[in-house]
Amino acid sequence: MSRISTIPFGPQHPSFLEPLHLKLNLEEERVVSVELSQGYNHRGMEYAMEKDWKRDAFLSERVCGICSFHHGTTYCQTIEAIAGLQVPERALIIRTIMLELQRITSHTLTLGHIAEAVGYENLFMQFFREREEFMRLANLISGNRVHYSMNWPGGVRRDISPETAKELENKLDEMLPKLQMLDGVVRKDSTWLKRTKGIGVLTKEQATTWAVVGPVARASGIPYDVRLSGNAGYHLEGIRFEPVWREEGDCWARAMVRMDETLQSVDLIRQCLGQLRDGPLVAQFKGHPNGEGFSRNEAPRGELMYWIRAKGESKLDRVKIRTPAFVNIPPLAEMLPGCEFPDVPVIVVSVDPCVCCTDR
Amino acid sequence: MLRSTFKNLFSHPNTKRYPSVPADLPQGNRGRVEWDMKKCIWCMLCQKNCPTGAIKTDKAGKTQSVVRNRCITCGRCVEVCPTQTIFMRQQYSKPAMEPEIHIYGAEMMQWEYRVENLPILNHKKKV
Amino acid sequence: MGDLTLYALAVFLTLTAPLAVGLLMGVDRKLTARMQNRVGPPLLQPFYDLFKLLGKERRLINPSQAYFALGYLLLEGTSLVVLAAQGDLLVVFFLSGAGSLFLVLGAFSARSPFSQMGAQRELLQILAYEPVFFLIIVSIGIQEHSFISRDMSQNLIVTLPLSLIALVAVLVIKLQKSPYDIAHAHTELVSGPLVEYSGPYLATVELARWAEIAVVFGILTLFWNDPEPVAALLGKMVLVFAALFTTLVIDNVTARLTRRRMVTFTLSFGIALVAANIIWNLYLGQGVGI
Amino acid sequence: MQRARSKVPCIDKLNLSAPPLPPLGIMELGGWLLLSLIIVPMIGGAACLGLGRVLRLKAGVIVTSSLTILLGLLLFGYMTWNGLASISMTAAEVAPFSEVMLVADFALMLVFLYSGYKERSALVVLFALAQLIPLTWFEFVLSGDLQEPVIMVDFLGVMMALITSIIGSIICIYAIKYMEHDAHQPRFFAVMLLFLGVMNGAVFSNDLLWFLVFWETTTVCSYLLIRHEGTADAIRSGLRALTYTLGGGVALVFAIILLYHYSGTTLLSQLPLGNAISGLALVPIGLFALAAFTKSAQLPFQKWLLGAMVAPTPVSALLHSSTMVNLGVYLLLRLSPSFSPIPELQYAVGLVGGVSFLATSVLAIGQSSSKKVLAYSTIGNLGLIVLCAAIGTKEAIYAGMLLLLFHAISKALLFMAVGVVKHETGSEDIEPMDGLRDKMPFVTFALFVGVITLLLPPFGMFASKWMISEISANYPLFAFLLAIGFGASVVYYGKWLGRTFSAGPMRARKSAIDQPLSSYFKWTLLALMAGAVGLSFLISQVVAYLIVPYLGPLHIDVLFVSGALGMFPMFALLVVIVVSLTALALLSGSGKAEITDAYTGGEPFVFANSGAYFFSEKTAGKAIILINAIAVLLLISLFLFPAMQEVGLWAI
Amino acid sequence: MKSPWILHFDTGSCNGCDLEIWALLTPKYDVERFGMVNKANPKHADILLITGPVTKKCEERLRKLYEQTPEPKLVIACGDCASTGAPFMDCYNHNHGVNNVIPVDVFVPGCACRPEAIIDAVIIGINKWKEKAEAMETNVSHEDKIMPDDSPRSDQ
Ligand code: SF4
Ligand code: SF4
Ligand code: SF4
Ligand code: SF4
Ligand code: SF4
Ligand code: SF4
Ligand code: SF4
Ligand code: SF4
Repeated sequence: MSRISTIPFGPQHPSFLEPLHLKLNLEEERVVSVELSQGYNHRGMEYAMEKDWKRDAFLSERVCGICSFHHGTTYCQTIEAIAGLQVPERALIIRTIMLELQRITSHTLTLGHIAEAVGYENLFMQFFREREEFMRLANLISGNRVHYSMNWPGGVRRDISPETAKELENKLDEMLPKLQMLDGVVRKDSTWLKRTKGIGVLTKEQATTWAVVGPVARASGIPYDVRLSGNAGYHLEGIRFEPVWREEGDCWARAMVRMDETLQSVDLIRQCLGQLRDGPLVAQFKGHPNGEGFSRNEAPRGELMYWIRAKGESKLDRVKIRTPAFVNIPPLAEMLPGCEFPDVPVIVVSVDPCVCCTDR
Repeated sequence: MLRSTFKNLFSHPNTKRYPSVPADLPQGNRGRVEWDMKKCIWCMLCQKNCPTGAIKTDKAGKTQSVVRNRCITCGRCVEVCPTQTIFMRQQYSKPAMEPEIHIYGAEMMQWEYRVENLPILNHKKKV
Repeated sequence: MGDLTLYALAVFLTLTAPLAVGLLMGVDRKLTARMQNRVGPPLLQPFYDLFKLLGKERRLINPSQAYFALGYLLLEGTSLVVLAAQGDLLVVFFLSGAGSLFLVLGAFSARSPFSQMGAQRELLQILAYEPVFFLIIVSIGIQEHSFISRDMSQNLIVTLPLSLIALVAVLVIKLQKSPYDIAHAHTELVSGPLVEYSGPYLATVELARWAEIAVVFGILTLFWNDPEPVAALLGKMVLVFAALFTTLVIDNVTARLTRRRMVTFTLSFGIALVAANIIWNLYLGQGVGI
Repeated sequence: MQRARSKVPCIDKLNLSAPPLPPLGIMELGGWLLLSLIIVPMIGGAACLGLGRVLRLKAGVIVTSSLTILLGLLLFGYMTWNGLASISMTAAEVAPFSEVMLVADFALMLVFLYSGYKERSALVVLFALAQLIPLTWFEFVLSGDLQEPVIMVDFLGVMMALITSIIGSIICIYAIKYMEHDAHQPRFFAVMLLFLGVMNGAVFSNDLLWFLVFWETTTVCSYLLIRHEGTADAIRSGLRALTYTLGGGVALVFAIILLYHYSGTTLLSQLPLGNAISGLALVPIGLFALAAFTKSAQLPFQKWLLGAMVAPTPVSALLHSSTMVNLGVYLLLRLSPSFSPIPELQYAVGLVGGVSFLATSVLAIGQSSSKKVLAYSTIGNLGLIVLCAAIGTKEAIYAGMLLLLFHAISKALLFMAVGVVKHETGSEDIEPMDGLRDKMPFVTFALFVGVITLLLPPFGMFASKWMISEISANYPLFAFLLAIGFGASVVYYGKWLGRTFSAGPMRARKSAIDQPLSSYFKWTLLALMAGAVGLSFLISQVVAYLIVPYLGPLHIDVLFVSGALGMFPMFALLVVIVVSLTALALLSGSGKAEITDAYTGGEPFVFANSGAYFFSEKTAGKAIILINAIAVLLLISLFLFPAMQEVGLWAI
Repeated sequence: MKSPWILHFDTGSCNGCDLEIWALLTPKYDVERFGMVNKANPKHADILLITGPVTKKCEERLRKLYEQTPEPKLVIACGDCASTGAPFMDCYNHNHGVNNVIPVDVFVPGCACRPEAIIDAVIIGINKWKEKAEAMETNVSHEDKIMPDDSPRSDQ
């Protein structure tokens, strides 16, 4: 007689922020198979984005509230690609600062989220406490906490004033030791390691087969980072970084990659602040884009791509968004079977399947 | 972790005790848009550019209205307004029992608001 | 003390102990918050919760849930009565264990995934802490030559230090603290056995849980005895706070571990501690022989 | 007939003062009661075999069962009324039967030989021969004394007889419905009823040779009942049971012969006290214990009882609660004064019991068949009784007797409830019992009563568990075995019971109620439920009338919770709980509550759950091998110590 | 009411408001000061914090969660999209606000709504809670049935 229990996870569940439904077939507490169902979050955004390309600078941010700026930036980059716009250097730098700032808030969120999933409430609180500091910085620079609404095809709409830059720099100096303390915990804490090390392993082969991106790929031994080849400000002079990657491919490695990238982002923002020189903020552009364009960026969860076909009017012909979570979610079907039930939220959260951008 | 736990225990909590202390709104916070009605030239640019259709410019009735629950504080209207009629306040708009529409009239001293049957609420039928 | 005073004391203790635990839970939440650098709820928050729940609508999946909840409360209450009347510790233990079984049955009686999952884990917790708890009581019995709590006279904290440590391990599970808050694991099972309880029934279960914890704390207080009543009371209180504080610190510096680890660790660690203590007292130390 | 008063070893040891002699004449009635308790079920059984037609068979079973119950009660009433501690009959009085017994003995051996031959089981043939040859020799050596009390019953015997006669008879009545469609009804009921008589015979026998005959007859009966269904599985299990218990029989034969050799007696009442013998004289005691272990399916002999689960459920109920397995622990309780004063034997026997309790409790967690769970639980509880017998103090025997009594009632109830489920749904697995409360509320309630009376305070079983725990403070080693066992038994019963109670929203329940329960099932279940709960209420009476007459007054009284406020009776707690539960339920009016769905994260979801078993069959298999090895070592030590003592290697 | 327990459900939001709700639980805002705890279970919840414009697929789920929450209960629509669906106004697959599916008690503006605004909303809601609790006492059914699918709100 079969000893299979079927347990629902989501769409509303304490460890998932977003509506995602996992139907877990468990034998005892071991996952036998999993059925993933999505689409709870499908609003029809790509269609809505066809309505008016100017509005999309704001609408594209609403694809996702965690890496909104990455979406906005990638959208603008695509339009810029279509229209052949040259973005001023200052705008590039500001974009990069904001991208990295958002990466920090996103990574600390994910790390806190994993901590919550393993039942380490205190660690969760600590991550979110530090995250709030960065949220405040973003608020200070852009005026908003979540959707910065700073982008515009051709550049940015808000400047970083010298005072703000100073404050940002001071704050980063203040935050670095705190982040390093958390880094120590993520690296060494024994109960945390027990719950994350060796859990949910995605081997390099599997990672290649499933073509995962972002920290998930980098934790499985694939040092793939679009920032190296992307078109945001990372190629500018004076900005240097090496992609962070690890071999293990387990939950701990994914957490560790994010932790290291957080520290790296702090460093990158500092580099950018050093490169912040006077100049125009936005390249002026009249008329409507016409033609096809493609652009990508390294969002906190990996490679984000926009492809747009415009037809020289305010309406766009087609907008296609390929989000990182779109490729990162499917491997769950291979990672979850065989694991223990309590590890399910940990694995799922460590992959960080954002539904809102996948469903759009 | 043990060390930081004890440190936390004996240090002052990180909490900002809102509402006992005012909200922590940084300089340049995009709170809510408001109109300084004396300057408006009724060019309708704000209504046209608002990405969410929050603004309704009534040229005949000489009023500007904004649905607070539609505005995403993108600041686009502030940007496009040729006369700087629109400006952004630091204070965010407050929650209420119904979605609020704030109406600014040329003759009014201050904005006043009334709650209206939002057209968007019946939007569903159109789709 | 006269009979009447004793009766009054027993009744008083039975009624106030769960309330005291409620207060302790408030302290617990406050301290946890402070350890997490937060302000935390008011001290009386557990009571606010309780009263709010009492005022809510009654909802059930089926009536047996309510009966089991009541059974849980009554058994834990009876257990507390026996303890307050300074009765037999084994009876206290068995009654309290029966109460936990009723909680499990109540959780099982709702056909709900998380509730049943939680019930199974609750059983596992019982498997983990019950033997240790039992042995702690046996070790007290061996030491004092009696299981009647009235007869306790020594400072057990001196003679049974290892049992005391084992009791903290039991307390971690009973207080639903990580690393062993397996059954109520919020991020996995929402709230485990309690998922399907709501409103007044949840309040009942919560009250029963306070009584259950009161029993553990009650037994904890037996570890401190002093002929001087004031000193005894003070010592007992310090003991309770120290134990609570220890569990809180443990809670805040650990992640939740898995069920297998819980069973193997608690059983082996707890039993080994108690066994070491008994062996030391009976055979190795200058302790009392039987 | 002549009156006689026996010496009960325990009573001797515990210095019980002798009650006054009853007036002449009354004893005769007692003797007849004893004999009829043995013979009536047998005649009833024989009659059943003759009665072909179903209707008359039914009547026959009911009449015999009722008569047996009546006789059992009469015996108890008779002894209590007259204040007798025991009744006995000498060999001279029962002389006509002696020849019958002798014939029966050899007939049995031949039956065994034949079965062994037919089933191609060398082991059975070997065991049969190993009994036949020494016994034949022994019959020549033995010189019987006609004044020996061959039949004797004291209150331990009375309690056993009550269990057998009342619970056994109820099971037989229950079986009428259960075996309704069976092809071999007459044979089945004949053996069932015979079993009752034989069981009574065994507990009444004082002469070990008589005891042996009855003992071996129970083996035959159980063999026949287990293989009743005739499937390959049934035959295999039957043969296994036969092999194991027959092996125990060999031990018993040698035990009797050696006992006669070393102590010069074949009477149970004259078993030597432990502190009076040493060296090889202890070997027969060890052999008795070995025999008892096989009968009570203690480790490492548990396998036959688990296999016996293929038998129809009434058979399981009978074997587990009122006959067969009880015989083993009965023997150990009688034997207790002979080995408990010797620490080595005490620990060896006690550990077998304790390890059995621990191991079966843990193993039961991994079982998905309800009957297997019950079987493990039986072995575990018998293990507790063995532990009590090993400890051997007055309190321990007291606890053991209480345990025996209450376990029999609750276990019969549980088996019968499971039987009803099997009868109605065709399955006895735990998983399909999910939501049983919707389909069979009454049976679920019976299961619930069975489990809580077996497990929880303040019911009868609890009193004895409590007592064992109290005693275990003097035996810390045993306390460790108990600790995990208690925890584990809560787990396996909890998850089973939980499964039956699992129910969806009440509003979906309308159509689910089954056809009404057969009255045979209903009333037998009800009777046992009433018994389990009622006797828990009346536990002080049970102690006063059944146990104190055997053991004498006790120093400690576990029926009362004592505290600073003095004592308050345990069952008062029960009353308080029941009353306040109903009162509160009425007050709060759970009927008013709105019925909702289960929480499934908002998703419309069909929820399937299966229980947790925590370890796989494979792990369990490995564990069993290990545990059996430990048990075998313990058994060896039973004989090793006396042998070493004999040659002077060990001082006891 | 000093112990509002919350349930948060994302019905198609962009995560922006969801994270602001989470931020509420963390040290900086720490709503446990008011006894607010994220119970994430409708059976325990008093306040439903709903984000997102309620996509078609989430509609039924939201209704179910709402039904499972025992009275008295409050619904707070967090963010612009939960209030009016505005940020996604041209998307085809949603209901343009929570109040088109279940009755909403408090609307929080902002995209994303600030944590402070949610605290304000809870404070407003608690006043309404008292009314509801009283209504429940006197057995006057107060919005206890879910509105029919397509009925416009007429009580504006
Ligand atoms: S297009 Fe795809 S996602 Fe959309 S409804 Fe059809 S099958 Fe479903
Ligand atoms: S392109 Fe076709 S499928 Fe897609 S939204 Fe338009 S009509 Fe629907
Ligand atoms: S969507 Fe892109 S990645 Fe996927 S198959 Fe098409 S081209 Fe390849
Ligand atoms: S690649 Fe496209 S067609 Fe294939 S499964 Fe995915 S969505 Fe469907
Ligand atoms: S993966 Fe998608 S939802 Fe997640 S943060 Fe990135 S864009 Fe947002
Ligand atoms: S700030 Fe943006 S959303 Fe708000 S009214 Fe202005 S343009 Fe519209
Ligand atoms: S854009 Fe400015 S000037 Fe034009 S209508 Fe709007 S408020 Fe008036
Ligand atoms: S209101 Fe804005 S930030 Fe909030 S969920 Fe909706 S789109 Fe996201």
